[in-house]
Amino acid sequence: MLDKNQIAKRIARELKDGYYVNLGIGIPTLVANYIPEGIAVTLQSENGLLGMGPFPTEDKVDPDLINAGKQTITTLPGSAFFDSALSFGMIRAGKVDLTVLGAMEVADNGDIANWKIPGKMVKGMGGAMDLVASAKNIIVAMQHVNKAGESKLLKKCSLPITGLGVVKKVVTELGVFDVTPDGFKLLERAPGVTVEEIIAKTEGRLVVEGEIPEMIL
Amino acid sequence: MLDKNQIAKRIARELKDGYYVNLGIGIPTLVANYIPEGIAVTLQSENGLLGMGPFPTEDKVDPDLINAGKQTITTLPGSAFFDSALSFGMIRAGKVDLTVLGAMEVADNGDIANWKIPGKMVKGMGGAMDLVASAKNIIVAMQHVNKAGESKLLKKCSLPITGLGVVKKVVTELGVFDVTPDGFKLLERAPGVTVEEIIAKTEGRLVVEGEIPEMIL
Amino acid sequence: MNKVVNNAETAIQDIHDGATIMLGGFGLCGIPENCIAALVKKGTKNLTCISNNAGVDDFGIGLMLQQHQVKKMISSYVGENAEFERQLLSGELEVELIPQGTLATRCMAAGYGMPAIFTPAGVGTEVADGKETRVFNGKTYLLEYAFDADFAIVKAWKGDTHGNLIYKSTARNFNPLMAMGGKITIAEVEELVPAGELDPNAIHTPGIYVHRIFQGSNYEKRIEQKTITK
Amino acid sequence: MNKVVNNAETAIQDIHDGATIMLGGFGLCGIPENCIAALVKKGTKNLTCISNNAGVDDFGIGLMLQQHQVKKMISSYVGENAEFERQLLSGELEVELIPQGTLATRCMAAGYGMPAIFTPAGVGTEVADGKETRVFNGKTYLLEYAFDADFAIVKAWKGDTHGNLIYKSTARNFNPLMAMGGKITIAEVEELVPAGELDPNAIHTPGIYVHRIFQGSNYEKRIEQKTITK
Repeated sequence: MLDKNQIAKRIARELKDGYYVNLGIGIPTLVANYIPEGIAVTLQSENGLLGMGPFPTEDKVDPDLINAGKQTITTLPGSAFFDSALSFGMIRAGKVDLTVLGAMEVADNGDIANWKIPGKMVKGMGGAMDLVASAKNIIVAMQHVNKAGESKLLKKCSLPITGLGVVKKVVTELGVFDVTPDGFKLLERAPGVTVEEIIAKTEGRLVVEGEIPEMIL
Repeated sequence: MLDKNQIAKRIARELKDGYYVNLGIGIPTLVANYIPEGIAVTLQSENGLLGMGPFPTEDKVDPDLINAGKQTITTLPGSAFFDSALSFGMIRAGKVDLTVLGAMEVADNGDIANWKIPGKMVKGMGGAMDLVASAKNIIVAMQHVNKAGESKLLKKCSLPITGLGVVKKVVTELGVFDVTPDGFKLLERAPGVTVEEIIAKTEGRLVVEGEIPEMIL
Repeated sequence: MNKVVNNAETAIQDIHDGATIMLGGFGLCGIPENCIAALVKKGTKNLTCISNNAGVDDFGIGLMLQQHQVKKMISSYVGENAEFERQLLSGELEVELIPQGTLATRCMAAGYGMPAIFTPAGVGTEVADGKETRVFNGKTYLLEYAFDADFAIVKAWKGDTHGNLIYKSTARNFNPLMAMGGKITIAEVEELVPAGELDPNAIHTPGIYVHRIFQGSNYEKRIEQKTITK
Repeated sequence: MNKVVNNAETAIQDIHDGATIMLGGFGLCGIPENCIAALVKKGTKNLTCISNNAGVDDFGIGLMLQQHQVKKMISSYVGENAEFERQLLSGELEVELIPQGTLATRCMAAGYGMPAIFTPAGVGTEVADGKETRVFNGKTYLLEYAFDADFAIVKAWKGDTHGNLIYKSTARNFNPLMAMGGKITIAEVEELVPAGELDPNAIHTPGIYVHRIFQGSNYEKRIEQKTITK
């Protein structure tokens, strides 16, 4: 089983040199800590920055420089600022190569639910609906099951939808899955996790073909 | 009868303090020379400049600084550059207070034709169609009759249309006309011009009510 | 032409009860602090506020919520605000949630004189309920309308007496879009300079979009999540 | 990530016969002189060129017309070019004339991922022939589609190795819109600097839109109408 950092580390292996990447709040943010050697990736923050750097040191904190999670950050050489319309414009135009998001539920057809739980206070979708509807490559980072032990990889989302048929890949503490026309295709098992456990914890259609390799982190 | 400069001077009296103004090529350009004392007007050039200044002195000529007529120009304190989409965006959004254009024909319902003569080489509409469709206040500066002596203030344009029902006012060498639901309403005669001459030279519906004052330049 | 006003009170004096206003900022970053304070002082009521967020309990639009000045919020994300939640649950406050990119683009559309835009955001979700959809090149889009706001209130870093504005870093966010989108646009700036002092190449909002401008004071610039590298 | 190429020849080497390319510039102001020269040298044929103007006989896109490389021009104004006129009248060259603001906005729409936009320009004229119209708030608009260009070739003043661009004065014009609008965007700049040397607040085109960049040379910057104050 992977911890959150290992999920992030596994996702980081999907990065390619020159990628522009948008990382959501939560586990996705951790991906930035595991960018492989020799690969240059530019992080986009949808509030208006390309080239997001690490958190500032105490003396460099600037209230005018935050990320989409409202955290204080820094720029890097080659950064550029822009307004929110251009930010979502570049996302909509497919210029962002990869988007990593958290989710409450993913369906085996790529539907995603990650913004609203009926009965709970609704805070809003922020940029999630724009991102999922527009990004050309979306990887979801999430826990395989919820606190009640129920699968979050479903035949059909039970929560209000954020976007339809948009997720390309899912990485959980149990494994890596491509979203295919036949459902979730198991690509890799997390170290120590059996195919049987994954089958047991996946409610949506699951494709298991041949030997499933254990993930190398 | 007015000469070109007098037509421009008369139109300049329509300017109000704080106006943003787009001046077309030809007589409209001359309006800039007659901005009344005490009135500050900002000229917009649709290739991407607010605050167009006069032609440069020889040593200040800059090939990167031209107006929509491709003439070398200068900036003024408070000028701003922008791209062509924002330029037409501000025009479309009604932020430009007054547009002055030349025309080949104007109809008594405000239709304008100023971009194409069948049988002649067509150079294109440039920004004319955007300007006439978007501007909230359009004054046409033109000769009252063509070289053959035929009226250019018509019941219906004979040339291909640039925009429908958009002209608010026309200033010619003979007079000043508002475009009203009843046709061209004569507001002022040029010095020495009689109402009879204007009637004779206007093919479109003409409204002449009461005493028509002679223009004060 | 005189766009310069003395202070926030003068700038907002004709914002009337029931007005629809755009307010720039993302979270508490780049918000028009001075104008918000003046609106709280003036006590204008029944406002419809278009703003990406609704502030926090004791800062930003949260201050207006405390005074029950807001009838409706049009936002993309409204967390971090207990009073907001209370008013929403009690039915006192109406909220329309809009995807962030849609919110930004509907402001921009107003500034570009475009009556509506197409976006894929929200297709297949409850955001699409009752909205027109259209397929282009095999992809479905929603038709979303330009906002129609009586006023826009924005915060810039530098401005000049012609109303030209420059924003700083990510405090830009929604500000230039709202500056374009309002029928009357009010800009508060940290530094107001005479026309001619800003580089005409570096202007973010051309002055034609700005009707009133003043130099603000006492900016608190509160940070929501101070994250540091040790 | 390496966007920097040595010269125009390398930058344009995969522009193929029959390609659709956007070319920045207004008149001869801000045109990609180096890339045009390289295209002439390469002899690429049957090009569809989206450009506000078509150059003059011996400069700008006029040089490509001389070599019969252009199948179709999509422009708003094409005067000042005798060879252009000859090819048009002989039927060798196809021309689509588009209102200038529509041209600009269709480039921008591509860069913003908006499949189509609404504009009032051309309503009631021959430009509207065969186009869908729609009334919003009592005003009629045309539906105009985003351009779909294989390449965009733009000229900027300064650029950095990440592809960020800054334009100078009115040489900005269509360049940032086309930089956004091309599937592959090639930027030639007067001065190429290392990442970090440009002010991130002052970038006009964020590097994400730019795929290749090089420092051009020998800019002629021809003036079409030199007008001076004595």
